[in-house]
Amino acid sequence: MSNNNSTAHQPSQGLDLGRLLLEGRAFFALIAIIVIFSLLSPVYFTTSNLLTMSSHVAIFGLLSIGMLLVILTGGIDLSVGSTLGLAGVFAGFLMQGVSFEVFGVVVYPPVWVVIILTCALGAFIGAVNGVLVAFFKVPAFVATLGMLYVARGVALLMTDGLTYNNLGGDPALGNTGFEWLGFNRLFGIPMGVLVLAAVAILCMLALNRTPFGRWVYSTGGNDRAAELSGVPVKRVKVAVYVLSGVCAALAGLVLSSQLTSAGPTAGTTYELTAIAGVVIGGAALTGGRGNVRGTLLGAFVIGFLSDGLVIIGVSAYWQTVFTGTVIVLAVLLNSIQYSGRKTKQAPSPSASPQAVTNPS
Amino acid sequence: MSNNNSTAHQPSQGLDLGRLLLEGRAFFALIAIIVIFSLLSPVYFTTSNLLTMSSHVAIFGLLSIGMLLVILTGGIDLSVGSTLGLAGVFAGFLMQGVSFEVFGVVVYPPVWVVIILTCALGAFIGAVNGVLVAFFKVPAFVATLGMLYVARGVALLMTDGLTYNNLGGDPALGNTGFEWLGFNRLFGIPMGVLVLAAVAILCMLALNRTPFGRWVYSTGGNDRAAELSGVPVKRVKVAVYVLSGVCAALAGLVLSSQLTSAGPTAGTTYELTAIAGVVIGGAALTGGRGNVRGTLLGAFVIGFLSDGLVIIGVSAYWQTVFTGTVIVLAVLLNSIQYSGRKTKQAPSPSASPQAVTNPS
Amino acid sequence: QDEGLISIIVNDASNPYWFTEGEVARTTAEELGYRANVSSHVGDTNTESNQVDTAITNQAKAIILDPANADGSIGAVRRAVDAGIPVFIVNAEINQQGLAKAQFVSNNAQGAALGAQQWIESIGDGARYVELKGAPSDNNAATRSNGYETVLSQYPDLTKVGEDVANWDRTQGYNRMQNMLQANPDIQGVISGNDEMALGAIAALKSADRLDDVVVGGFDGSPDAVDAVKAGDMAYTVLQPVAIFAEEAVRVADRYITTGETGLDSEKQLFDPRFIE
Amino acid sequence: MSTDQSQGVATRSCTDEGQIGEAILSARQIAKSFGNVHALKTVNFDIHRGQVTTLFGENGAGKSTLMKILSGVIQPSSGEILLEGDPVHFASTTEAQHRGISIIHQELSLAPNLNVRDNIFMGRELVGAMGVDFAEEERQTRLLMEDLDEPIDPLTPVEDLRLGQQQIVEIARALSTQSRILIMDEPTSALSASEVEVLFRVINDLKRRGVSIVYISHHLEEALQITDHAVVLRDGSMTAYAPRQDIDLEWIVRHMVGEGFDLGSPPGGYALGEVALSLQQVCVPDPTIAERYLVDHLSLEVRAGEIVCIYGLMGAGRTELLECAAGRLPIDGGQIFLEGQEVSRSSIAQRIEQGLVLVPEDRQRDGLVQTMPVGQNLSLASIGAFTRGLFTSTSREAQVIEDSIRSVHIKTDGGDAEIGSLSGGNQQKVVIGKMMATHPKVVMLDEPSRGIDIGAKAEVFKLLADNAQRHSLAVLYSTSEVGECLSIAHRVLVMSRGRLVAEFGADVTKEQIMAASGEAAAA
Ligand SMILES: Nc1ncnc2c1ncn2[C@@H]1O[C@H](COP(=O)(O)OP(=O)(O)OP(=O)(O)O)[C@@H](O)[C@H]1O
Ligand SMILES: Nc1ncnc2c1ncn2[C@@H]1O[C@H](COP(=O)(O)OP(=O)(O)OP(=O)(O)O)[C@@H](O)[C@H]1O
Ligand SMILES: [Mg+2]
Ligand SMILES: [Mg+2]
Repeated sequence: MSNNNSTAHQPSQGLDLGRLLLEGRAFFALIAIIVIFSLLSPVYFTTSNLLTMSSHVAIFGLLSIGMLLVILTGGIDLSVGSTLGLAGVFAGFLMQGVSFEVFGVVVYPPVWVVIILTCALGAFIGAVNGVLVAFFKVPAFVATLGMLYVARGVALLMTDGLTYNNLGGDPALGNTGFEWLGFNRLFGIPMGVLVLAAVAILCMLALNRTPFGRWVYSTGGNDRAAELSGVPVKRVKVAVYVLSGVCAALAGLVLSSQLTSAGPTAGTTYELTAIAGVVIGGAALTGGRGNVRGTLLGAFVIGFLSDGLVIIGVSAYWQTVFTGTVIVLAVLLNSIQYSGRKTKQAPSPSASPQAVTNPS
Repeated sequence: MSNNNSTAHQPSQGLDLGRLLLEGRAFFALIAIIVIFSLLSPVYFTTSNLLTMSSHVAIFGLLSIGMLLVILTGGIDLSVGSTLGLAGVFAGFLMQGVSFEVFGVVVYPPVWVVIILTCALGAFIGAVNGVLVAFFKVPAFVATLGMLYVARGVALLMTDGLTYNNLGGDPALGNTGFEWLGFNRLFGIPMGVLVLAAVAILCMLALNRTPFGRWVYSTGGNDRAAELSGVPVKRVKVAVYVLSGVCAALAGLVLSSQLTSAGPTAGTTYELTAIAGVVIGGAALTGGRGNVRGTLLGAFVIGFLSDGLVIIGVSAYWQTVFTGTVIVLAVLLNSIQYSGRKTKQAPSPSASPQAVTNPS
Repeated sequence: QDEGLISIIVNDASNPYWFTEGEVARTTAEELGYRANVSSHVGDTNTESNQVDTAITNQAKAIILDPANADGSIGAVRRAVDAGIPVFIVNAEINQQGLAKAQFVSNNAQGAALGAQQWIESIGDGARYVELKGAPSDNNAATRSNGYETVLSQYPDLTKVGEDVANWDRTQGYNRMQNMLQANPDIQGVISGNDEMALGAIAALKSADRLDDVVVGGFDGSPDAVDAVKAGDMAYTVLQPVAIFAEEAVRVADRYITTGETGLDSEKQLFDPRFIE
Repeated sequence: MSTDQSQGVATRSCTDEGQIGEAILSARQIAKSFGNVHALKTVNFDIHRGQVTTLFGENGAGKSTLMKILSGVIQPSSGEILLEGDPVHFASTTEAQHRGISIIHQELSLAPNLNVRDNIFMGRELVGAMGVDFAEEERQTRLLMEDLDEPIDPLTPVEDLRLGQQQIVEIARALSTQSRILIMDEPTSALSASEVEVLFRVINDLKRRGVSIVYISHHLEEALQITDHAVVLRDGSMTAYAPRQDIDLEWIVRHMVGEGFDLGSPPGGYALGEVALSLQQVCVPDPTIAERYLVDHLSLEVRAGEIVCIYGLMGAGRTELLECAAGRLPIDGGQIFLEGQEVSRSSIAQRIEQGLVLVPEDRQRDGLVQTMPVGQNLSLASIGAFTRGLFTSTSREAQVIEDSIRSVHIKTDGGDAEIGSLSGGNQQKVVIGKMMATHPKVVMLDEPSRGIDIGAKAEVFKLLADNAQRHSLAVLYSTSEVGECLSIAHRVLVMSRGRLVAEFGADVTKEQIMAASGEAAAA
């Protein structure tokens, strides 16, 4: 609950260093990582490397931000990894041209159409999750766990397990420019990073400056109270899963554009990394606490760590060990740091569960 | 939350058909699966096949039961898959003989020692999880997620990624009989299944007949209340993670004994399957609801389904899709079936977790 | 006519190489009048052993198995053999003779050696390079890496400045390559344990547009790689005669089922890889 | 009796009690602070052997904190506890229990997933040869339930019980520990008058058996019935002590709030407006029992500027009625009109939009968002008011918050304060303020006074009366305390088993109401 303060002051949020420090752990963890690796390797702290690492982070960052929205409402979305994979494959499928037997024609949608359709697919997957959770009261963990398998299976079925290559498109068909997302740079900044930045800023605005944001936080904090205050709780829940789906689809697009190929197994187990990012970023899995800045920090911590380990040539095995340790430490650090509040927060658990289960 | 009734009446539990039906879904799902596949394939419903499938279920069953204990207290254990792998490798390591440079001797512990030491390792891993969760207030999801990576990494480091084979041991060294667990049969029943049965019965007794069982359920139901009424909540939490770790270690032993080899990547993503089993079995991820019988049913549903799909030769991809769908349907079925109580249960997802994963 | 079932178990059908393996085996089996049933264990020995069990349950006439692990798969094979089902190993070997009726393995070591030589021809005998390795749990990863090593170590001016595990996977190949490019911008070559990782590396080099001055070598000869070689992105790839030995395995299995004889001189049949450049 | 004299009384209690030695458990110079909140400032407090010591005080006075310290839930920052003269230290509730001290917590502490029996023996399982001795536990549970004559089956899951019944279980658990000292922190907040009668009978039995009891309640008259010694706490320090004979209601109130008070009277001097809220033949079915209505073809009307009170026993169906009117529960039959427009089918949000709001019964569960600060809680229902286009305006929101904090007199250090740092009364005001901020035409309050002190109660009622008078707001509130019916209500409706059984004007007497509600019979 590091974000007590930051969430509490949502509206008055900004690049306020004081509060940034309050967010604590994620921030310090990142600094520590950058310093350590810069000492260990001269190339680590170079613009080009920072940019490369950022473009790796972009993928997880997008997933994490979507995940944050879901977690803020007290849910969880295990299907983002599979959605990423399916989205990539779907895009690849469209780039190869869609043939309508009936008319015997093959349609090659232009890239922007592909992008829109893919995001729509992500939204659809999210909507299914959301409806299961909000209307059929299926626990989020289960609903999205099921979707994790289904989406992955569908992706495999679509390509029969194979990978779509050369998504470059063909000038003759007017569907070129797909690799744009992955290769282009604006002011030397990779597109993926820009996409992440854009999404992050939009979410920040949405969470801090719009009624929707307030609805999300209140739904996560106490959905019954929110409902009685006129918050459309069910629709909010569906919305966050939809957004998470769209973010995953975007990540899928960026990734397959970077690889100029789309494989059905892409993104396996990314959901765990995404969740780790959100949690390191100080969000509470119980909902209602957390913010975009923290989540971004979390995503960068993980990304910069794993890339750093590769750069200084640590064995793949040690990489796994370190990642795990850092995840725990980052969160541990916080819970110690704030253990002073224990007493004060002790009552709340007792209050809520008891409260909610009182009938009448 | 189907188990409202059954958990509420834990003690008076028994082979009471009425309540068995109340458990509903998992039970019916299993029947449905058996019937359907028996119709599709003549070999499906044969003793030999049922036994084979059961011995496959044994692995997941063991993980699921450990997971159930953790979930009953409102936690979750993502590290069981990695623990399974590490346990197997550790056993393999011991079977290869431990050499003490200092004395220049190589010790070949007998099998029973190996088994005990391996279980101890599992217990240790669980203890670390438990302490992080209970004393340092690290959210269970995060603590065990970290452990997932660490344990896997250690396993890979121990074997340098390679696999220990011919764990058969050597009569000369008096450490034979390891494959016993995997190959032997008692009254024609595979050892793995018997181990599962034993563990299941022990857990059933522990949960329904001992104070410890009461403590587990009350901790999951409202840990603050439990603490105030003198339940040693923290120790209970540590205990369940330890038990989960031991179950995972046992699973690892059975598995590596079945394969007469131990690979460091064994058990990857098994945690999800284990959780799915528990959830299908009617346990609530918010804690306090669920029982061993349901969990076993859940494990069998998943195992019999996936084996059945292989037997009738459904493509691996469709298998994934089906698994996902069944998970959701099984739970959906329930939440519809009980939607009468919606009003009363709606809040619990949102609030109860607070009681359990509340950091700080 | 129904000659019975042949169970085909491959590693990972979502990898073009193993996909071809499975498909060829199935088509061959079907044209020989068998029912075929392809499943993939994705390198997990437990999944593999479950699939062997199901094959036993299905009273398969034979099992065509691409083992998940040279050691880890022995238990499963033994179980099948005990159940009286002939097992025919393809692609990778198992470290135990006399269990399987025959092992049709592509000669990974030799393939690696060939690859390494080809790689040197295209890059010259003095260069700084990095290596991408496959999943450690799969002993082909080690075999190939050693194969490279034996050849390349003979050229003192070749310096390996980095190596990393990318688990046969394209995305990881991409990320790892980008990182290693950062660590050593001046490399002239990449030698990869399989095509997927190589293709990932190529994507990374493209985005850093270094592809022109870096030589990338693959392994497996998967269709994607062949295209890449044609396009000039990849220097070469070592074609594993997967189609050939997959078919051969099924035909031998058929012979064994009908005549009770494999008609082979030795259990292990090595298939020599060739290039595509 | 004047304040300074009673202060004199107070001082005597601090000094002499110890020497007289009839105190079984006494707190000496106890202080407790949570961070910068000084909940208790050097309090001396004695529990008299075999008698009932009643603790009065406003919300946030520190009553629960003191009790938690005496029962080992929390440890004091300073000061000592004497058990029969010798100092003791309780590290946990279990230790306190071993020394014969047990407590009924203010906020229910039951495990909803377990049945009554398991809750009562939670942490104290009776272990026999075959593990836990369920038969014995069940037998004892039945006995307890008979004592409290509450026909609850020991095997029913607690979550299926009404709030009131849950509180009974809580009480039963405390009784089952056979303690010498029993602390009851607002045990009756959800009990019906008849259930309270039973509890008092039990308390008297306990006294006879020499058990010493501490009793805390905001129902002053009720408390006076059983108290032997009265102690008044006021923001963290003891302001007065006196034995039963020389205290009365007025005395207590004076020491609690410092000045006299009254719950107000029906605002007058203006003409009631049109019918604002009108319910026609409203029905709500029972979720559990088919063919049974919690609200049974009920019709009522409230006019603009009118204040109507619904009195009823626990379980009369008031909550269901109000929640149905607010749109939380689906309406099963009948219609709801707001200023002539039918709203029966519109969503909660739409009803709020049109000016029909509900202040729920259980503020923890339905009123407050614990993760949000006071300010955001206050503005939650009126986000639209400070949204321009897509975005919310921080300054406008600050204004809205500012206004409601002032208009409902919330004691807080600004909108950024944590909700948890407010005392019960102020939390309730936050919930009310949130709804008032939407400028409603009709406000419904379900037990607005539950668990808040008499001062806060008075303020709340005054607030309602003013709004009715000035903004001709229509007010409909439910209560379980007869006293509150006789305060600001123009009309009193009595509800029982989902129906309206009687209607009175402002001139009604307690007796009439009790008689109508069938409570007199029960009592
Ligand atoms: N969880 C429940 N299960 C079964 N019946 C219930 C439940 N909750 C309430 N009831 C029944 O519904 C009716 C209304 O209960 P409720 O407590 O809401 O009435 P009420 O008038 O609001 O009482 P109060 O507001 O004082 O708690 C009663 O008959 C009660 O027995
Ligand atoms: N855990 C806590 N953390 C911080 N402040 C607390 C905590 N518990 C109580 N307080 C504060 O201590 C003061 C006394 O609280 P307490 O609950 O004892 O009051 P009370 O007399 O019981 O009020 P009520 O009549 O509403 O129960 C209040 O200001 C409250 O906000
Ligand atoms: Mg209190
Ligand atoms: Mg009510």
